[in-house]
Amino acid sequence: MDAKELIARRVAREIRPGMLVNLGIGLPSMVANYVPANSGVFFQAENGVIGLGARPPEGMEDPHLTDAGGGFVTAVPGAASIDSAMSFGLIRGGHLDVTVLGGLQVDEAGRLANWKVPGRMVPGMGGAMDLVTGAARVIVAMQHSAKGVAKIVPECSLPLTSTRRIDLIITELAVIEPTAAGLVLREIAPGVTLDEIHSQTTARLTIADDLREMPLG
Amino acid sequence: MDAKELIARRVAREIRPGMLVNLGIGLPSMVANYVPANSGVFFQAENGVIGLGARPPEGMEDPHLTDAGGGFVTAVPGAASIDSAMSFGLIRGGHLDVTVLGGLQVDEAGRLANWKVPGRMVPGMGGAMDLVTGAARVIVAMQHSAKGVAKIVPECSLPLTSTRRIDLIITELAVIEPTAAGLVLREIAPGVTLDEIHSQTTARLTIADDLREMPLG
Amino acid sequence: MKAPLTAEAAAALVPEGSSLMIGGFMGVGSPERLIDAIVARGIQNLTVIANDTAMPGKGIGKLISAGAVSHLIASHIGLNPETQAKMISGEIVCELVPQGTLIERIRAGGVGLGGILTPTGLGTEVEEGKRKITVEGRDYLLETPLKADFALIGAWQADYVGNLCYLLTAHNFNPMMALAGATVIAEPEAIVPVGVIPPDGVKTPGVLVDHLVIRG
Amino acid sequence: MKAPLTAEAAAALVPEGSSLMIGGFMGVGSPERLIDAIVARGIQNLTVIANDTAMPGKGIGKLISAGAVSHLIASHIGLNPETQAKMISGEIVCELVPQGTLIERIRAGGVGLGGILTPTGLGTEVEEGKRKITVEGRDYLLETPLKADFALIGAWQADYVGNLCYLLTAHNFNPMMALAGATVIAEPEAIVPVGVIPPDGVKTPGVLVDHLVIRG
Repeated sequence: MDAKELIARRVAREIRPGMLVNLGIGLPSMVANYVPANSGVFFQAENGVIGLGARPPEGMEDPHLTDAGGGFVTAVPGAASIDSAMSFGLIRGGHLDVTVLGGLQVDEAGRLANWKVPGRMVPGMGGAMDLVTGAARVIVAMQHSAKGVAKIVPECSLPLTSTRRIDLIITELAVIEPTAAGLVLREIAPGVTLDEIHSQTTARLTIADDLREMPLG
Repeated sequence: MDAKELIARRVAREIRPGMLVNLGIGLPSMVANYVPANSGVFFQAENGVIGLGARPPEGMEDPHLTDAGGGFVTAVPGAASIDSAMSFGLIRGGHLDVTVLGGLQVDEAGRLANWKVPGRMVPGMGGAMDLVTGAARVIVAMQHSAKGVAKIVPECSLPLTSTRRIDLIITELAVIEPTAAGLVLREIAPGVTLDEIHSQTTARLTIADDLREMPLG
Repeated sequence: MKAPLTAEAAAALVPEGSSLMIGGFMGVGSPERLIDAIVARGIQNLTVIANDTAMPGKGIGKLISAGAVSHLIASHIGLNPETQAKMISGEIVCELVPQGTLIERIRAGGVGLGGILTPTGLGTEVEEGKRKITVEGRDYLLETPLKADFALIGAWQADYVGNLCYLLTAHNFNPMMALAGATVIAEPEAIVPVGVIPPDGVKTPGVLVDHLVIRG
Repeated sequence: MKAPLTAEAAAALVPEGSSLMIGGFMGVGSPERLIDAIVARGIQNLTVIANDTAMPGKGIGKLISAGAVSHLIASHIGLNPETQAKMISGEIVCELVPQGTLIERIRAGGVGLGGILTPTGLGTEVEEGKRKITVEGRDYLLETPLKADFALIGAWQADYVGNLCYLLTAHNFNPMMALAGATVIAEPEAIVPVGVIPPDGVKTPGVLVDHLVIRG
């Protein structure tokens, strides 16, 4: 199993029947592949659909139905079209149960930076700031480090997306929960050692008393 | 022609083709009877319809289609249903071309009081404050005085509906325009004398240079 | 998928002392059977947030007559003399709010805003006790968000996911209240299979609705 | 009733230096023919308010490539490298706004609010230069309204009164922008006789729409 699939599978376990879920583009969007179709989960795309379905077969795309990345999607039975005011009303108003987003950095206070690398990448924050501020639960799904550089750090050096403490970090190595007392290491991926995690993490980690192996599947 | 019909006919002349118009309950609602059906005017009821039509024939009422007073209405071709947020968005946002409202008092500053008589009538302001604050043009349609007591006064003694200067006062005696320099008497109803107007008005009135007889019909 | 409740079972979810947003405009679009079931329970001390209290014997007017309401936030009570009498006697503490401000406060509560700035009410009794904020040289009143323990919604069609649509002037306060209740109970006139309401016909997404009431 | 204009005639209404709100999300729901006609005019110095600038060759991306835009207010430009390059070079002055804040600012402009209070952006770069206001113990940023000289709307069906409806994710910014443009020009995919769109199917009331563009 590659790193991205492992992360997506573990994130999927956080999603319970009936939830309203927003998946960011890239890795987070893979999570949908591991949520059972009969779970009653509704995926929202912030550009305006609740009940996002799989990519349509070739030749059956509708140019009026895309996800937030502009890719063609379908709608599941019971889907609803909404405009951007309603879409972000749901997000900011706490009606979104979970958002899964990628990350550039998360720090010991549980703060996420994921929208800007000054001087290098200035794409705009899109919906990220509203999602992180408003969702009932924020899960950051990302590779543990970037080409040897830690992404889980004492304090974000990149511009923050929100000062809100996110709820969970899921990487190919570990599951880490930001708490008021700092970052708590809750799970280790199969075959990974504590040393490997520490070597790729500059933030201080507290080891949970009930540290366990990451459940997948 | 009775006083109310005269007022309604004169108000109708202020309404031009294609306008969006809100008529208050009571006397103002009679104005619709004098606006040609083919004028492209859309009447809005603030409870949520644009394109209010006449009262339906008996037995053809729909309990889901009423005006702001709760009376059964119909919808004209091209009508739109809207919720209260959109309805007052149109009103507050300046999209309503004209509102016609009843009045208890209007003063020399052109300020309207029409929602409360302390200790006697406390119905709540409903949509009146938003209508007077937001409409592009506010016309007050009312009897000139109430049982001998002037309603066009130096300064409102009743609680104000808004500090916005309304655009026109139309009574069975006169048409008066509030301006930055005070109230200007623009028209006199057929057969009415200046003395009669002054005797029923405590506010100071400037007589327009081009004072004319009120056109009707 | 939501298994619909009887109006009685839904009303039983509402504890005495709760705050309720109730849709409807002069009773049009109000959830009548839910209101009847709450009246039948005989609970008191409810806070009601609604445009109006209809009239005695209709919609929210039934809750007023039953003595169930101790606090009221509304824009207009002029057509219900009982509400006026109970306000004057002090039996009901009543906050009167301009209609456009009331719907924006409900929306703000529902969409996570800390408030909105409106020109409505400036220089009138409505501004008493409120902050004035100047933006680009114009004054506005800061109006704060409203939320409630429950939103009781009158709808036309629902599907079993909870998607709702409304008819004509029966929309009124319902769509915004469905955003602002901690628990949202919808009373539709009909419940149709999932897929019958097209995505573009949905006015309130089902994810906002906690409970559906069965047809009467 | 509104006599529809050609895209060219509609584009000719837009003077150089105007501010334009343009609907669409990555081009979905954008008025492509109007955009093409504005590009063909060769005008410059436009201020564009939009969620994004799509990508080169699509939607608002065409206006960027043509050098027509000097100011941009948007939430995301990451998929259009030309926009990023022009922002970095200073050719386009760009204000980046969180998407939820952008749509609320447009709505506020359209519905006559003086601003809204949002928690989004607190403690980030977004709060620079903005007022913080505390309501019930929580801090919020005061975000001010946006309006524009023109709103260019991409719709699905229109009728000749100007009522509009939208399909699926092609709603996005269009309905709110139709409230916030001083002149509103709608480009529908089809125009149907008055009465075909039922009152409950209207998403943008025709009274907001000044001009309709004929089918391409």
